Amino acid sequence: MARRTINVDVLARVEGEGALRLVVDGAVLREAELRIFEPPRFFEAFLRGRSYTEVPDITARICGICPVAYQMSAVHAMEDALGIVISPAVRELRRLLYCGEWIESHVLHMYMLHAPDFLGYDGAVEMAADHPGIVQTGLAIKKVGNAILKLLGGREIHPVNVRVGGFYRVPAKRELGSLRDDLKRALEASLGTVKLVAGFEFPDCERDYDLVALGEAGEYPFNAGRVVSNKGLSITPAEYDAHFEEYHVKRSNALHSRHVGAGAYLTGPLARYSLNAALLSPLAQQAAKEAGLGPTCANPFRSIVIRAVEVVYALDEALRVIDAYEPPDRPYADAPLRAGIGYACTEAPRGMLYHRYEIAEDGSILDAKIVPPTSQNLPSIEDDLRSFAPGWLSETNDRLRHLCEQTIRNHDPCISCATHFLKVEVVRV
Amino acid sequence: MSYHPSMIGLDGLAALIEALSVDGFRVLGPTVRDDAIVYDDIAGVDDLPAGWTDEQDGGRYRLKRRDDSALFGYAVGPHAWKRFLHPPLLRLWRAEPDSAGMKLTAAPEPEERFAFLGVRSCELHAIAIQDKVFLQGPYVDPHYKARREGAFLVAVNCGTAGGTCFCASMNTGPRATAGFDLTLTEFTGEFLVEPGSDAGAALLARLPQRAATEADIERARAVSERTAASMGRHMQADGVHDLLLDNLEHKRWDDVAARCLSCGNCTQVCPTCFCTAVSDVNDLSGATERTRRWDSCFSVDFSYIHGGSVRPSPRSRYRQWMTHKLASWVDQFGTSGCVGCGRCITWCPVGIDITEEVRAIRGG
Amino acid sequence: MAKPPRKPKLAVWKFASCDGCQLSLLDCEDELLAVAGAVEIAYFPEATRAVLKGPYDISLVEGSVTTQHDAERLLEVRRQSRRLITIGACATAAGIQGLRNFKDVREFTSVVYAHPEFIETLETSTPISTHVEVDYELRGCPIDKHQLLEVLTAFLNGRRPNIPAHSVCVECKARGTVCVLVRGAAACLGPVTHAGCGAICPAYNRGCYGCFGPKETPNAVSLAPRLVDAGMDKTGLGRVYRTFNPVADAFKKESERHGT
Amino acid sequence: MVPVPFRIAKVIREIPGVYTWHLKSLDGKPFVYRPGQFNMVYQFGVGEIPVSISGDCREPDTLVHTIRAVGPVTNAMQQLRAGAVVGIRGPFGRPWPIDEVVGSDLIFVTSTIGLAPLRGLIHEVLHRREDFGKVVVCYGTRGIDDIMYEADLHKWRARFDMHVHLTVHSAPSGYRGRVGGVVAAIRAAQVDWPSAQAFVCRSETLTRQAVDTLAGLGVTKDRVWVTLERNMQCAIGLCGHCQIGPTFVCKDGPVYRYDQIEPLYSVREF
Ligand SMILES: Cc1cc2nc3c(=O)[nH]c(=O)nc-3n(C[C@H](O)[C@H](O)[C@H](O)COP(=O)(O)OP(=O)(O)OC[C@H]3O[C@@H](n4cnc5c(N)ncnc54)[C@H](O)[C@@H]3O)c2cc1C
Ligand code: SF4
Ligand code: SF4
Ligand code: SF4
Repeated sequence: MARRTINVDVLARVEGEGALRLVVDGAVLREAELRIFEPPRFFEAFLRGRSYTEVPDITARICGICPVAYQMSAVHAMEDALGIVISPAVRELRRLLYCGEWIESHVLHMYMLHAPDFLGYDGAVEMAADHPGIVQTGLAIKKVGNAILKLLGGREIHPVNVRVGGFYRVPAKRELGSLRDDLKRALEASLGTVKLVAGFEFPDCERDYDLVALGEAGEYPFNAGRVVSNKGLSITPAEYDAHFEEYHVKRSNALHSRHVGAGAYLTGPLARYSLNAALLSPLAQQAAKEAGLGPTCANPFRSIVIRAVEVVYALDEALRVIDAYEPPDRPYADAPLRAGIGYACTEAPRGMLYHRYEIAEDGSILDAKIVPPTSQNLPSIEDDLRSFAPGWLSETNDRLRHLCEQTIRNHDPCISCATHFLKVEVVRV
Repeated sequence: MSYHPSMIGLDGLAALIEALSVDGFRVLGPTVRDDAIVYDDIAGVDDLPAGWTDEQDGGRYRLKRRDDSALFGYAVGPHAWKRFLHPPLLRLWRAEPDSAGMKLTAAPEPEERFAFLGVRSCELHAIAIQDKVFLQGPYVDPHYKARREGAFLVAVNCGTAGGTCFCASMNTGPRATAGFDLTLTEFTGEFLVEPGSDAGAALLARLPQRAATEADIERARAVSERTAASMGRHMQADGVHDLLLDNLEHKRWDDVAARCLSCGNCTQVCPTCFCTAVSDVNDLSGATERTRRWDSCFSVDFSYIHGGSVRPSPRSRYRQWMTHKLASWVDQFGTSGCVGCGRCITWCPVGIDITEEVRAIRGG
Repeated sequence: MAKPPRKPKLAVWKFASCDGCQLSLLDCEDELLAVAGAVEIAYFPEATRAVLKGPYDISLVEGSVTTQHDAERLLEVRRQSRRLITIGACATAAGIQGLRNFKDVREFTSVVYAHPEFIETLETSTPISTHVEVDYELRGCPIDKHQLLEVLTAFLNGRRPNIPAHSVCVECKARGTVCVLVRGAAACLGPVTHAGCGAICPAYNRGCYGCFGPKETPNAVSLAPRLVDAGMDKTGLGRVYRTFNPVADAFKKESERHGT
Repeated sequence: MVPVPFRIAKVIREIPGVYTWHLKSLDGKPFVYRPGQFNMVYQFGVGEIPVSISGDCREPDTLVHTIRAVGPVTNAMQQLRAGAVVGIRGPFGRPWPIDEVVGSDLIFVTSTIGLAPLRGLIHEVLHRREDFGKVVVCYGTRGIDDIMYEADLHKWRARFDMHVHLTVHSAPSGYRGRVGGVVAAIRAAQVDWPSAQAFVCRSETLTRQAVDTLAGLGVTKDRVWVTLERNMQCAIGLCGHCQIGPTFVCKDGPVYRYDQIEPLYSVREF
């Protein structure tokens, strides 16, 4: 077979702009390079000198798909730095807000971005022509996730209600209650989603990942826990920098991240699930079982099933929070300003999101470090390509290209997030 | 016909709210929300702002505790009753393409009837002014009419004047004289109730009460007198019509334009401002819906005609607002457009004060 | 009304941005399929792999220009587009990444990247209108999805979009919110900020932070002392106007007035 | 108030960018109005704008509007063909004061599209021709391609009982008609100035110029009638947009006696 170069100039159905370059020499894969050409936006640099109060609003703008994740990591890091203890009600409301984001983001990914791969369409709109019911169900569940974000956050994208210490305004019990019926309906529908995606055909591709997620929190992780791995890691977020490092690859606007001494690692649904499956609600566990998921999962193509299970969980959890909700006396907690360093990891839909801030005495930011899940996952995504693509080299260019795209989409990479990040592309030489 | 005043207690007030809702009214009244006294649905006496008062000044409003538990011991807040009679957003009609070309369906009017509890004298005058605008000209606004008809008004004579009130100088208060079904004057734990309509008298007859004495009536009069004497602001209103129209190029307009944000807050809080804009929104199925929303003469598009706005400068827009309120309104509707409620002063973010602006123009 | 013979082609383009504005289109859960029915989605990588060749009837452009490559790509987008509509603060006023315009980008690069020499970027983040002619600018960080639908239907129907340029206060009052500035709860940019969001922030008990950019005839100078009364200091004033719409004229001037 | 659907029966292209519609109500009801009144004309899905009624009020089965394409709505309307349906609300506003001018000489002063609001009045005057003295129309346009209602003008010029002074600002050489401004055409009119009544329909600045010319000839301002234009949304005095001081152009106007409106006219941005 001749040398082939396959370029996917613009990776579709991922958030942000990247490209893939595969260089195939006869039956050998020479190169598998994911290039992120999303231009850099320098968040860490211009956060310097801003007030700590502005950080949740500013970092939200790193990503329109998971702004809540940025707000959550930011406020927890600030609270860590300032010694602010949030009330249990605020903790619960933050879980609820995150549920909204997981639902919205996972459903967007499953139905609009990922399912078309399995069902053989270019996109959800094309898919809707043949399967209107599927797309409508997806949109209906997604809408409920957005309804949580809108009620609690003020709007779906870049919510305005999150502040260090809690919220600007907390909802009345009655307001939250208004979501209940829609959540119940969506929960019902989400069980159908699990069945639907569990029925897709998955290539038999397992890898021995170094899976990293929050864990040991006594709850399926959103905002709390230690950083743990399936290889025995267990550290606090404050120790993150000692165990993980970012490095810069040529021609990439995205930084990559590696586990010191161990190399590539993976965060996200696969990791979250494999490390915390027992903490899912009974209903979600049941759904996982029926979908054929074991206690752990190492096939990235099956991540869509885990997302579906996590949506069941998020809807279930949202209902639990709403039913138990009592408004706190104060919408937020505060503490006197002091200089300090704060760390936080929270679980964005795509994986773990690390923030570290150094704050001066007057509350201005001296230094910021943000490591988004996609940066952490990039090396593993490239490794996926390197280990799976050789088995597909007999496929046509189109099919190969599509399979590779799908391999990338498995991880729902968010290139917008990752830039403070790189470039991607594919070639057959 | 003349009606007889009575005295009721808190139980009587509770019975009043109860009776109104039994009669099918949606009872709206003052309640505390977001650190202010706003008008909203009232289920009972407990929803009323017991023991609260407000401090008001240009661009400033603060809720404060009183040292008693008066229910109506504050002046008017950010909301005016117009938000119910003349809602900020109203669907008018929907047009859909059909075989004949298009089918138009008017949006239905609500069937609920309002009962307003705690309407101040200035507000009664404001409602009367909007009645003139919407009901008594050559054209009637059916939307206002549907909401206004059958509304039951329970007035309260103010026992406290706010820091920005000047109803006394506009002859619109503080004592309610007309346009209500019932009026209350609050003493501690007790109210003098005076009917102003047959419906009011009939409702009063259903409440636990005792006959009012001369002394009660005298006490109520004293409340109003005390309030009148403590007005936070004064407007020298005589001749203001000619004063403004003769001074359309006064330099004060430039001065106020430098401060004015042209944000439109004054027009939105004013209980008499009535301007609206319509907008058509089509959905992708081809249907169009027309809505009407409060507009403001402070926006550039308000006076847009082909080629540009008639009033592009904030100066001309402020001048339009004030001369309309205090002067051309008189020509249009036979009454001033200002009832001295002070809202435009309090709720102007930069505290521009209509009484002060008049004083400045008068001053030379 | 006669139906156009073919469906207009819609393209969605991305420059430096967070994707939030284009996501607004996918967030139109109730209307998305109707939109897809009314237009041909010809280029929208976030939603579909399918790519139709230009020219496009309507192009929605998100993001600001921060690289030479993007500046060139934008010229091509303009050539291919009958109507070009910018969506959001990045495309309209440089966005948060426009903060680089006031700093040394090389220094920025070295803060974020180990190998600044790998990064190709321009010194500035610039709005789309700096580079090409724009037919309509939709405000917001992010845009409001109802406004996006309004702009799309307006262009499809050949009418003027109904997007008022007055203050956020007008929406705030319609919503029945008690003014946070006057009641002393927060410093609020509502009086100088362009409406469109529905006055969300005051309804959530905080001041508007200006994400829709300046309104028509804004008077930030007069508002400034009131923001100070409400607790903002001079550097805070400088910063608040230099956030999501840093190069919008009135905001830029006001921020500079406070010495930032 | 909900618009009533009317069907466009005929479209006449008057001059480039100006078109006249003949409209029929879908339910066949006659449309009763008086010259000088206007309608709110609504194009489905596009917008609603005020437009004067330009037809003959004695033919209430046909509603006539002449529209100049200047912006989004009027441009979209220009695309409509016979058979399309538009919405009509109206008639609104005060008509020309025809009964008040009985017995006088009448002079009409207007240019280009300004003839549209006057056309119905001229028709009515001709129907009641014996009620009036001399009738003179002074009509100016930029060039010979801007002359509207040519058929009407032709008929009017043929009548012995009225004078039409048509003047164009510039014309190709060989043009046999009058060339020059409207002011000169007014001066050329032969009416009894001390008692004549004038109807002026031009832009606000040009109106002032015409009024001054008429005043110089002896037509006092209480005998000059004008129409005004302001933003209108409800057209029934409830939305506030069309105010000029005390007056609502939609219900107190659009026709005004000049002496009554002059003080408002002269204030900048009022
Ligand atoms: C009483 C009256 C009679 C008129 N008679 C005629 C006539 O016979 N023939 C004719 O060609 N024109 C007439 N006009 C002018 C006509 O209404 C405007 O040219 C038209 O509104 C322009 O709309 P547009 O969208 O095409 O353009 P633009 O001027 O760009 O207008 C944009 C938008 O602004 C608004 N707008 C602009 N002007 C007005 C206005 N005056 N009132 C309300 N909204 C406005 C509309 O919403 C319009 O869609 C009349 C105006 C008035 C007030
Ligand atoms: S102008 Fe001001 S004081 Fe007068 S009624 Fe309106 S809001 Fe009240
Ligand atoms: S809260 Fe802000 S937006 Fe609302 S009225 Fe007050 S100043 Fe305006
Ligand atoms: S209130 Fe201001 S900051 Fe908040 S969403 Fe609206 S425009 Fe943006």
